[in-house]
Amino acid sequence: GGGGDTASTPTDDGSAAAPEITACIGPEPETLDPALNKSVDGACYAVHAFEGIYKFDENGNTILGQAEKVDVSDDGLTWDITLRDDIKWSDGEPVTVDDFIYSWQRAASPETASDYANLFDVIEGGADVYQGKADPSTLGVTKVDDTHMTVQLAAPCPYFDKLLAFPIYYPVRQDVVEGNDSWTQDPSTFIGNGPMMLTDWSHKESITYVKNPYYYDADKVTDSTLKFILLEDDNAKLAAYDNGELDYVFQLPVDELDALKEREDFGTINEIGTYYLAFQTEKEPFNDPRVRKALTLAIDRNYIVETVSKQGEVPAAAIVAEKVSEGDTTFREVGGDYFSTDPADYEKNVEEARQLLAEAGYPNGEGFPTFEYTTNTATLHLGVAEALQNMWKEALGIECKIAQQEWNVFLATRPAGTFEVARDGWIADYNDPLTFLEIFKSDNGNNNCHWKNAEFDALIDQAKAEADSAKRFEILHQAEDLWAEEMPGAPIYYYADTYLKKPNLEGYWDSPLGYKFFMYCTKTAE
Amino acid sequence: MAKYVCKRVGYAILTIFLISVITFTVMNLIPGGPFLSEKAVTPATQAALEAKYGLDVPKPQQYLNYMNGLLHGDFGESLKQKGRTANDIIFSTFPVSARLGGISILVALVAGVGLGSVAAMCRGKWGDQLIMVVSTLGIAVPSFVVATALMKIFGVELKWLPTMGLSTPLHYILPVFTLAFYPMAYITRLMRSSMLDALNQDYIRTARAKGVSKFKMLFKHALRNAILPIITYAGPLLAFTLSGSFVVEKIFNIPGLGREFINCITGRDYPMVMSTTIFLATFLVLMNVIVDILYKIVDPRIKLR
Amino acid sequence: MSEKLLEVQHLQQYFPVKGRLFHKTYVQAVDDVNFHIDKGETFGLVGESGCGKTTTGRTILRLYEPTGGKIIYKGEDVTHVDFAPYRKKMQIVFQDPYASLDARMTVGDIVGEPIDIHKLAKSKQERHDMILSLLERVGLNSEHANRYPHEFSGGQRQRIGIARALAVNPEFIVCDEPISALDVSIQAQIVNMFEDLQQELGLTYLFIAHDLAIVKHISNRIGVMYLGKLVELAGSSELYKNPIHPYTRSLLSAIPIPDPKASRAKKRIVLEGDVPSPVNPPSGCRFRTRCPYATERCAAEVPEFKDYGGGHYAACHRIGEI
Amino acid sequence: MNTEDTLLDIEDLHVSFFTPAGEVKAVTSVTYSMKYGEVLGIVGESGSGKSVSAYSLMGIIADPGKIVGGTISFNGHEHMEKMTEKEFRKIRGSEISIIFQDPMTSLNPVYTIGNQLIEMLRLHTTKTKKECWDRAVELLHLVGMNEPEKRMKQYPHEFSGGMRQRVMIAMALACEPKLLIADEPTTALDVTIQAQILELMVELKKKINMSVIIITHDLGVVSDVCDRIAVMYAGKIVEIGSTDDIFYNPQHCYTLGLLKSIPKIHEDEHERLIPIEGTPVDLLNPPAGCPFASRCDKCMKICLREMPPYTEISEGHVSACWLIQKRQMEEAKAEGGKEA
Amino acid sequence: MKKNPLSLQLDPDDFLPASEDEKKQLDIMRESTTFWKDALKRFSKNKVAMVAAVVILLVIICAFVVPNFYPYEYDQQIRGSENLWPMQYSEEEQALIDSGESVFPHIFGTDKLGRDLGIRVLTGARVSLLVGLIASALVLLIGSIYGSVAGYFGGKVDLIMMRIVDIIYSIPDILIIILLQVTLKSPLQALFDSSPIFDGLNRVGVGLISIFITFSLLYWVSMARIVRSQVMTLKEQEFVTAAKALGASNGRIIRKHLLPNCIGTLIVTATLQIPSAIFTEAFLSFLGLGVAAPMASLGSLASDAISSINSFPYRLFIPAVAISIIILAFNLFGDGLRDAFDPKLKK
Ligand SMILES: Nc1ncnc2c1ncn2[C@@H]1O[C@H](COP(=O)(O)OP(=O)(O)OP(=O)(O)O)[C@@H](O)[C@H]1O
Ligand SMILES: Nc1ncnc2c1ncn2[C@@H]1O[C@H](COP(=O)(O)OP(=O)(O)OP(=O)(O)O)[C@@H](O)[C@H]1O
Ligand SMILES: [Mg+2]
Ligand SMILES: [Mg+2]
Repeated sequence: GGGGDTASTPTDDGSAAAPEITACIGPEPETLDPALNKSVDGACYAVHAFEGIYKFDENGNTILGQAEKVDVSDDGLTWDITLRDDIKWSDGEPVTVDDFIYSWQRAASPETASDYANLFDVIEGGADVYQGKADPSTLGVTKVDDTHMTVQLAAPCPYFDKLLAFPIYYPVRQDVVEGNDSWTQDPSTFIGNGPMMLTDWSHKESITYVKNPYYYDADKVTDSTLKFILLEDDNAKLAAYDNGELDYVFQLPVDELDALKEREDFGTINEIGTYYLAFQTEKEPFNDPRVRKALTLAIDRNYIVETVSKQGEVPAAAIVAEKVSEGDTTFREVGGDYFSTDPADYEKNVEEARQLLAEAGYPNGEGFPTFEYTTNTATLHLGVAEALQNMWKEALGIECKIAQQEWNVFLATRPAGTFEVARDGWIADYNDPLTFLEIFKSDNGNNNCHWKNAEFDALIDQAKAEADSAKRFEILHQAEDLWAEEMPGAPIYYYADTYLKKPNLEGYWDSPLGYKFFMYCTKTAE
Repeated sequence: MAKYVCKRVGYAILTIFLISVITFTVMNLIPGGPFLSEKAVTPATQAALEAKYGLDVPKPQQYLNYMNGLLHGDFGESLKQKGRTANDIIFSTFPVSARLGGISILVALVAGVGLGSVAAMCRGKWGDQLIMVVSTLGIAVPSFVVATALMKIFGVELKWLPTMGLSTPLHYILPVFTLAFYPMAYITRLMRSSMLDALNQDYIRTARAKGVSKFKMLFKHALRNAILPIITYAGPLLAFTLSGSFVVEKIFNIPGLGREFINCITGRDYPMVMSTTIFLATFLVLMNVIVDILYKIVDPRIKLR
Repeated sequence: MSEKLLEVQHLQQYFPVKGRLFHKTYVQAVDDVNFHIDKGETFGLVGESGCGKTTTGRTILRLYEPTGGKIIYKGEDVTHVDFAPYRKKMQIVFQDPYASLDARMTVGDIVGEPIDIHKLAKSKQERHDMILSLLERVGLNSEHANRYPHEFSGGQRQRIGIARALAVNPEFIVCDEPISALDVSIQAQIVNMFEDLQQELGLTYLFIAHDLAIVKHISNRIGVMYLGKLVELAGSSELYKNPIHPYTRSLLSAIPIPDPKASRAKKRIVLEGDVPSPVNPPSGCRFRTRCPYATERCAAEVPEFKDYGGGHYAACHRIGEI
Repeated sequence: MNTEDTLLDIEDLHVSFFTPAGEVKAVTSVTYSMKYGEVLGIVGESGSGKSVSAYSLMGIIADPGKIVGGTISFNGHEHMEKMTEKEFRKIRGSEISIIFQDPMTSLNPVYTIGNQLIEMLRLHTTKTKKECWDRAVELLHLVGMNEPEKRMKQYPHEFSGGMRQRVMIAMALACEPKLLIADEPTTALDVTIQAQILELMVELKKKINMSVIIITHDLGVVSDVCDRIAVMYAGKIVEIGSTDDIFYNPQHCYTLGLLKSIPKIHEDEHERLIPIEGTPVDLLNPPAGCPFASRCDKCMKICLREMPPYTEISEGHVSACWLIQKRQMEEAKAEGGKEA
Repeated sequence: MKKNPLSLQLDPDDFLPASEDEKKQLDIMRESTTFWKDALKRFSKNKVAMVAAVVILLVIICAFVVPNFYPYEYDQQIRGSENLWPMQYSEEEQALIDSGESVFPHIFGTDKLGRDLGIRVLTGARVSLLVGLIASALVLLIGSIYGSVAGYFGGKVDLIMMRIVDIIYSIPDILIIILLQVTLKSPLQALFDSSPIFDGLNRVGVGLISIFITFSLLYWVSMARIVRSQVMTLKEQEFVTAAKALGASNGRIIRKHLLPNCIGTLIVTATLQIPSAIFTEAFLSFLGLGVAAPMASLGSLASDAISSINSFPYRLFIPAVAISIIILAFNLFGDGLRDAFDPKLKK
């Protein structure tokens, strides 16, 4: 460009010069509506187009986003939020407190039917709202003035800032959203307050973003057009990347990883998530903790991680994932492992497992019924299943059959409890141990192990009400100890994911929740 | 003819009605549901969703509601792709699949008919044997292997061809080849055998006695008589191919109906399952009617009954 | 006169064909045909291709359900009764010996099929013996039983067809152009065989052919058909010497004579035009469109099929005038 | 032989089919010639090589078949047996035409009559489409088709057998060929239509003065249209001569048997037919001697061993039968005896 | 015309009448062969088909006999031997070899869990062959019976039967397969466990049986269509009328006359059905209906290997080649059979 370009808008100017960035972080999302989103890739699209009170920085920490200032009361129950005064929607309208309140009420309302509406139960009245017992207007959020609001929590929530950075807490625009289910479909109604804005959504092909010129930090935002290619097939992704059609590709074919790991453009994201096996604890013989423990101990996690899953996962010896933080350190660091995952100790674990099994009445696996290991049909899970099958047979002398189920059938099977042992996993909604432990509460819908323990339930409730952070963590550790004692599920590994990124793409980062940030990327000529 | 078409349409409507009933029943019998995900939904949300999409009424009522909408041209709203209607999805994806499928069928027909005729012409010679081996391979190698191998060779290794989307004519080459390979092979085999039959007929001898050239004999006199089995095969094939192939669309990232069809079933997107099934069934039945009429056009001896 | 074995009265066979919209039309393949066949005699049926000879034969055997008229066998009306028992008494020999034999069955099985169907043999051995004796009867030998039809010549195939028909010990056989597909040098063999069998077994034939020379040779009486109707019926030499229907006359004159001098001397009556469609036959006399003697009356009235003396029947308005 | 008015000369023609089962010697040592304007009848039973010998004149023998010996010259073309497909194509339809046995299947069912007639014209003439159309209509008229304009647009299945055969004839005559081969032109038709077609052919032959080969196994058909008749048996011509020679002075036992087996329609009293007993020979393993020997009631020892030589009985009447030899020998003996 | 001069060396004895016996000698028919013998003879002359037959025999031996003697098990995970290329040895194995012991080579390499691909391909071929043959046979059986009944009776019967075919054709098969997957397995297992009568079936495995049931329910329709159209033309033929005239029942006509005459079409369609059965099996296994892991079929080996095509192309290549060989052999064999069974091609 030359001096005469002054008349053109920043976007025009930018897109003309900067090369397009193409990335694939997943297939077609179900929706781009931040309130309805339930997938990690969907959240990625949301963090580019929207911004909450808080946002994530390069290190995965929450920093202030749309807010200028947030004050928390001493009892941790009242959050006082002041918005920035230079925040605008992508059509130039200012973002106000009303927008936030409307959006939260909308997201919490059962009418909207958001899967994550339960994240509002930390706010006073939130639980009643999403259960349809109270009107959304009763949600404990009050407007003070146009840039100022207070949030009343039901119980102290040390991780509320993290929730506020979660897509369901992002603001949407009442005038385009209300009464229009398809507002996300059209760039002219898909108005966000994030660093970028949508220019095109070609279903099953691509989602295209460009810089939002009204974003307060627009100067730093990339001038490149950001095109998310919606590829489904792992091989196709890799081919497109190697072909030069993609600059970034997330989730690589597992079986190619050995070769890909050697490459310079290879990267790993360690996520806050745990891959575990759910035992149907109501069924014989899995109602016996000794059996569950024996099966858990007989698993050679290092083998699975190194030869089957290969993405750089970490062998897991507890349910709460490795990266969950506890103050400045991590929850895992404090709590420690419940058994050793050192390859050298595997034999010892197996020995213990045999003993436990014998105690449970199945010496050398004799008399142990042939059981079914249920998994959904995917190469990775099948590989894990086959490895487990072999391990249990070799280590404990027990037979298991692998039952593969179609995805949706599998989804129905686990909560229904019509299985014996099933593959399971949990990715954190927010960076706190509660997200993992809560699912094992008796009445939790995600308690696929159908494990019922009053003591555990009580501990969780207690932790939820505890304002003091240190005490709260202690209670949570107690709960996890109890969990490990009973071992309703067998942790296998903490999730990790892999990607390839072209070396000339700079400024990319990701967070442990799996969010990927491209808005500050620059692409230099190769 | 008019009567014939009326009759066929009548049966078609009946068939489609039965298909819709059975599909609805089976769809509701199988486990899983549209709102299931790895994270369990709360009962309140579940109820809200069901109410929103009209799944809270008894099943027969749901069916009636759906059919009522259908009669008014409304295929319903997708449960999975938030904010999109089935009409929207079908009518935006079908043209993509149809274009790709149409080109593929054309390629398959032209190549298959040509190769099959040539093979019949030089029956027993090496040309024939080569064509037969290639066509058997076409039947033996599944499309996912063909697609992946092509993508690897021409996309990744040689970098000659793009591997995703359909934005330029160049983009069409790999998916078209993948889609056309199997039907081409099948048509080649069919064509060869029916061509052999046709070439044995007396009127071919007449044509030879007239002094007609080999080319004209094959492609004017024999072809039109030999093409009937191909038309029979091509009818349903056309319906299936135009409506998209899951494998090819997934591998080459083509936003077609084939993917929608499979995805809506695995996602239990009930209105979409019903809509795509009814759409495809209609298409299929229509194709069969067209095939029968084509028969008559190709072979004037055939009477439509 | 000897007893009547079979009689057909006003036999009618219409095949539905789809016409234009909502309008059913019929092929009037056989229309109002009357004749009877005496026990032990051979009744010849001649006529142009497509005039309904085969249909008549097959309708008598109830291979088509007659749409009208009566079939009386040995005095019993068998038009609508269960025909299964009569299949043992009435049989058929087909025109095309190859097409009528299942190419994938051995000759033994083909001849044995009626034995199996009607359970005529009590044991395997008996079945085998029966098959062999049948083959012998038609001039084939036991070695032929294991072969397949394609290994035989036309004449031999026709013999197989005859053996199959004889397997049930029938009284009456419809011979539907049994020699038309055969070579001239073989035709005489088969005709002789039919005659021999008739003498040995006392069979009655309905002998269909379009070759008048052969029909005259084998038949006692002959019926001439034209477009679904019987136009003339008489004793065979009477018919040859004294044809009274114009169609019969032209038919007789058209027979090529294997004698150059005679054929040079002969005057052919060459008919104009082609046989009209049986879907909408001409009004009145069906032959009038090709008849050199047709008058207005022929178009208006259907000529009656009546006796002109000595069992010589004909249907023409102008008999006596021409 | 006078070459000037000789249209066709076939010398020692051999045609074989090389089938998986072995070599089928369909035509062995066929020799005959034809003059311009002559009508030759070829009779003989089914499978005796009548069609194959005629097809070889046009180079349209079906696939495993080949001319394995002999020469053919026709209308100034020498060595037709060595012609390429391309050269043949020019002759087919224009100089030699053929009418096939089965009119039901010989017309292409999916094209109109007009289309097929015009194709023939366009292949061998330089006429425009319009001219071709007119000529085709004229041809249909010539073969006695009513409403030829309308017929042009109809399909073969809408025609009766006789009409189709007339179309075939029209097509064959389209380019006024020198030689018309009629391969059993009336076998599939019934007598009254057969009479029409034969009448038509004789008439047309006179009109455009062409030579005709009529192939049939019906002696009745040849008796009134042919000038000369060749009798074939098992791939060989066993007797050839003028029509009167064949009918009134037959020499070969097969010819005799054929004539005898036909029912005499004039005779009143019922006489038993006299068939030729036995079955035709298998051309895969033809016998060494006379092929008819096994069916011949006058069979002699030599007949089983050796093929009889061709003997000329009178001008143009040639036959191959050991009986002739025997008779001549006996005559010679008698004469010799007399002399002695 | 040439004429032979009368040779004077003729022996008068030659002109004596020949005896009947002498004549008879000429009259011998070709050696007596039965239809089957004849077909066999023709088949054995067809070189391509014979090669195909030998290949099929070899494949069957490889799939059913060789695994019993193979030094590895299909589910044997050899630690340390993961991801070996064909004929490659792991370090441990190399050490063993160096120390003088013999180690059976991994002819086709190993997979990611260290299982020998050679034995997996062999057992996979067994599954695929079983599925391909039995499923095709079932499809053949059901399709031909259904199609011939519809085609033979025609009219209303045909109309209704063909509408049913249309319906089966149009209803998404995945729906039905999922339904079968969830409903079939446990009742079948319970049934098989209930009585020793089902021992044989139990050995085949619930998975395979449910595959066969699926095929019997869903995949016979195109076969039915083909047979129907064939029967519709056949039933007009004279020999069918002949059988009717003899008093043959409809069932007999279908069984004895119509179906045997479709044999060429049936063979060809059935051989074409084999590849689709093999791939459908892989697809069904993917939906959870089929042989249970760690057992594999060629189809599932191939489709699993797709994800590692860059690193381990041989894993895709080997089963794909195996499938191609099997299918090629069966098709060429089928073509040969069709030709051999067709009496019209005799000449
Ligand atoms: N099943 C049928 N359906 C409809 N029309 C038929 C049927 N069978 C015969 N016809 C028609 O009935 C008429 C008489 O046919 P039929 O076969 O009886 O004649 P035909 O005298 O035996 O002739 P040919 O000498 O050719 O055997 C013909 O026009 C024929 O087309
Ligand atoms: N395509 C072929 N393949 C093998 N043999 C053949 C072929 N065509 C003809 N023949 C054989 O050649 C011989 C002569 O056949 P041709 O057709 O000339 O007989 P024809 O005298 O015309 O008999 P018809 O009166 O039946 O027409 C027969 O024995 C036949 O079997
Ligand atoms: Mg008839
Ligand atoms: Mg012939």
